[in-house]
Amino acid sequence: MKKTRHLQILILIVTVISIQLLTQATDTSYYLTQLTMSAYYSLVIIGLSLVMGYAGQISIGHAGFFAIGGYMSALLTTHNLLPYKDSTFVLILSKAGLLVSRQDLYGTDLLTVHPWVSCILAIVITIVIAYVIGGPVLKLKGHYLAMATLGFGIIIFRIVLGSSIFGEADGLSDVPAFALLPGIEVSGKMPVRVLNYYIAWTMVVTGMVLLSNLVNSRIGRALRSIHGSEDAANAMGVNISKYKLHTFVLSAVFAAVAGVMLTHYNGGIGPSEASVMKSVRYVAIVAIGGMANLWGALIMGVLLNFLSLRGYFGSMDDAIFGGILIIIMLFAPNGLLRLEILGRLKKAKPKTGTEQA
Amino acid sequence: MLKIKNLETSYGKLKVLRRISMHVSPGEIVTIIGANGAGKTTLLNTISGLVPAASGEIQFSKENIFNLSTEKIVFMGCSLVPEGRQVFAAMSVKENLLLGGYVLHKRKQKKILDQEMEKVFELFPILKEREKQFAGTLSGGEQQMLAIGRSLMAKPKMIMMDEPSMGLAPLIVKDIFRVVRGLRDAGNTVLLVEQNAKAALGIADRGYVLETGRIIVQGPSEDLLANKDVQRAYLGREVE
Amino acid sequence: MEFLKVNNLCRSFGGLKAVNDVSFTLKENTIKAIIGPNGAGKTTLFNLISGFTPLNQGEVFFNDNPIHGLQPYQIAANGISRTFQNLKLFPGMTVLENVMIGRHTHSKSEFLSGMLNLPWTWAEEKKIKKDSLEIMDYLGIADHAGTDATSLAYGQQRIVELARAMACEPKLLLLDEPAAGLNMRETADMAKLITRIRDRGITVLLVEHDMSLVMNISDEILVLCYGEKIADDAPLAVQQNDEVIRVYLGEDDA
Amino acid sequence: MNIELFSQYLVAGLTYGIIYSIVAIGFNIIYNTTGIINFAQGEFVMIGGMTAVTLYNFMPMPLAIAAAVIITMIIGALIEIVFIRWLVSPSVLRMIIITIGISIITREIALHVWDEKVRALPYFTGTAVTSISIGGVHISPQVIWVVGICTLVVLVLNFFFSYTLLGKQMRACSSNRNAARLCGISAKNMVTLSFVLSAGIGALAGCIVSPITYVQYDSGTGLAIKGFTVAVLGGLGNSMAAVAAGIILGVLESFSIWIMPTAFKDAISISILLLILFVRPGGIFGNKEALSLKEF
Repeated sequence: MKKTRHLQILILIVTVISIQLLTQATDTSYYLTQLTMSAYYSLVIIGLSLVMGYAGQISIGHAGFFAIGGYMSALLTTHNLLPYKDSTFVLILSKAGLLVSRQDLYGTDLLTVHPWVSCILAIVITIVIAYVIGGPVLKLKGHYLAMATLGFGIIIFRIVLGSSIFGEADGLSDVPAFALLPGIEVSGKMPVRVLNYYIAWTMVVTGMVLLSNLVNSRIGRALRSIHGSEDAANAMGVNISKYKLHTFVLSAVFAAVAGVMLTHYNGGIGPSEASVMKSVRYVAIVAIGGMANLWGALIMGVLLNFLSLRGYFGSMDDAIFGGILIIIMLFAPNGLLRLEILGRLKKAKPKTGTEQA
Repeated sequence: MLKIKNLETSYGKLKVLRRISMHVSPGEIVTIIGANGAGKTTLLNTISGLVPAASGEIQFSKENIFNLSTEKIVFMGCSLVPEGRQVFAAMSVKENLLLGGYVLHKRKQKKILDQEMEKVFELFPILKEREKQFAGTLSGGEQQMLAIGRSLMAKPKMIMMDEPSMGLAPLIVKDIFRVVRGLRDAGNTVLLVEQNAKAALGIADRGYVLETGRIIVQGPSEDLLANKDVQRAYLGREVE
Repeated sequence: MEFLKVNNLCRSFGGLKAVNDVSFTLKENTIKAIIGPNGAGKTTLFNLISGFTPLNQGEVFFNDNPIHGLQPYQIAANGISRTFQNLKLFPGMTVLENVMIGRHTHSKSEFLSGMLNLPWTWAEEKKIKKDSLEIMDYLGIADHAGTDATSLAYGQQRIVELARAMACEPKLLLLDEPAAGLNMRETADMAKLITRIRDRGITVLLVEHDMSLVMNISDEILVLCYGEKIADDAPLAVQQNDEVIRVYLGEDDA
Repeated sequence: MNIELFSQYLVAGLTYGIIYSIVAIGFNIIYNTTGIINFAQGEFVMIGGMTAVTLYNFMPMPLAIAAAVIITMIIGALIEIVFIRWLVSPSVLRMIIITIGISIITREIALHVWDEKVRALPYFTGTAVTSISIGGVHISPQVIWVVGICTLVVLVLNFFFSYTLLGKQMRACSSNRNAARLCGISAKNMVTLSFVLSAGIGALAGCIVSPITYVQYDSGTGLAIKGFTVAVLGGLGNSMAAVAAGIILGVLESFSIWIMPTAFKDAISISILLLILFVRPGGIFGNKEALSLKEF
């Protein structure tokens, strides 16, 4: 078990590097931009896969967490604090070295929060919101849970769309680059394209290591037991509400981190990132990947996002995701990339699949 | 009336019924007894088409009903009083009976429908009293009577009952069993599934003992009542 | 000190009193059976004790600690483990994994240590596996360790559920109809198994229909009827109790 | 507080509230017979409205509306037959995802058929500025149409479910599907019928409300959420309570404009939804005991 896990991660790393080398060799490095973006979206998806596939809870509001991360970071790093520079609060922040001065596109002086600070704040806020929302929401089941998470997503969407502070329909732009370390900055500028490809994929690899460790641990086993039978898990001493909540918060953090990084990479964020369609898209990809299948979710996440970002689906983008959702749920509710199916094919021994929730 | 040969049913990988063969002749009460989880309910549900069978043969009045839809089987005259009564709780007693007679309604036998309704009220006067009451507000025994009455409304050739005594007070149980016997005396055919083996064998002509999906003993009721294994396992009696 | 003390438990659903003012005690290291006709409230009583159904009224003390009002997982952590009438194994998990869940209350690894795969969790996992295999060996199902639990035969699944409950190292084991759906041989085996479990120092409280099983192994029998206790005595005395004969066993006219 | 303004808000709230109730009743009909929450319910409203607007170019309005309702009913039946009918005991999660998928596809098809333009039927009587004064309150005649037709729909539905054999069959199916089958009732046909009915009701709502609210390819989602909120508020499956709940939500929403920017109007009703789900998932009129018997 452990060996296959290491091998899988190794294959992922090798693939990431070979793709970069391949694009370099074939002079198609413009693909890297979409691959970087897909990597960040995949972070949301593997997090959601944990919630849906392992803990067995649906969330149709994950774009909300992505947006909270992205918008908070964008807001803090673009909101000019110069007019308040004499207020004690701002002074303290500035003394503490949490603020940076820079100039915007038009050469106006800006005093904003340092990206690292904004990133951490964004994540903290996400954790708080996820706890507050997750507590009551996860007590719900079935349709109620789906509608509640959908409702949460719509509220976030309405707030970013309706508030002038979040730029309404235009969203926030002119988000500065995020220097993780001196010389390593998250930004969409041409010269750092390769670097950013690796930053994004390092995060994905890290995420995959963490999550695949988790699902193979005591906690992962407990989560699967909750999915199997909440009553029995409860009787075995598994604190189901706590585990569901922690899983939900963890996946919210994955989404928020992705939001923060992608916002800095793109230099901005718009309300469409918080839309219901985005949440549905994440759910679709997790379903296609096979619910309780991190690797399936990752592969499908990268593939479909890449195709979508490259514009292969044209104006049919949303329709294609909707169509995929229906077809998968009708004919292969366990996903396309189920290892069991592959194993079954190998054995060439047809069995009837049983329904799983 | 009913003839079953090598019937098998499974839920997923779990085989619930294994090679069941049995028959019911017109005008007799046949009972199936067995422990919880032996497959009794599954057997009745399979016959009435609620649960798909895996293999075997089921014939009802000389016609093949294997894996026919429940609706068709009911129309052919094979009725089931389901386990746990399952009356339409938010509908009145009369509406419940009316829906029970849906078969007759569909055949445009409005007159017979009214006659049957009268017969049911004769059989269970209490239902007439509660005609307009919601079925959900009836007591357990009354609900059981309503469930039986609802099945009778279709004027079935054979009526199957799944644990009609479940959860009822001893006195009511006696009433129910009296009704079942009365049905047979009026010329009906009854297939009765019971956990209350003693009472069931008391009124039945023949019986089958089901254990983990298999029929292990069968025969006339008196034989089964005298059978030591049956006594030990189902009649709660120590045999020296 | 009473091992388990149940005082005046009440629970109604709608207007129906499923459990009405039931009190009883359980001595350590004994087997007690709860019997009664269908719908007598046996399973409800079980669910009240194990925390699955909130009670309307009454108290439950385990080793003098109140456990009423606790969540099922807290009660499990207190040393009470249970099985279910309609098998609730975890589908898609192997027999070993099912039993390993039983070790949950005896291990500590949490989200962070799990994600980081810290070295001490390796040892813990190894220990969980070893302990689980030991219990499976004891119950004779170690051979099936790698099989999908829900694909086993019904009787085997019952034993897996038992193993899972045993893996919690309970002081009190609640068995909800352990012989339901078992044939006579399997039932006899189950009876032996339950006595062996008691001999290991685990107290057993069981709900059962099968009289042969109940009479043979229990030290005491509690009889319920329509939610009320009508007898609580040694098996022989219960068998001769007039009221029990009247409402449950039936007149012996032979 | 200005009494006249107050009344105007009240009337506006009432109008929207009644529309929400109609959508909620659509949810309830399908939920009762199948246990499925049809996430594509709002799309029926959109299709109804859009089809009627298109047909109005070729035929008189009553005919256009009737045709639109029938076409939507056929679409409802097709959706059920193609996507739902043949699934054997699907999980709730699977049904949620399938109906979400249907809603997306429907919306995208609508986008390709009708583009992004906002459309509306003309006012049934008078124009946008016509108004009838009742006790000093100016009411658009369309509001009276909405209230009147919706009341009629509720009454007809009530009659249908209480007094016709078909209605009783549907209620039997929702009460206990297997027991209904044991009476010889075809549960599958009842499910199809429930889709047809709720599609028809949704479409009718889309037609009569379009002069006031306009329709667009994506106006279904918003209405669906409101409708669901109302359905939950009234207690899922309880159509009579949905009417009361709808009016409550509509009025609340309408008055929320006083304290909140209009942009947050949706957020208000969704917050109410969340609150209700957290505090009283059985709905304000629902009964707790009944809810505990339902499987969620």
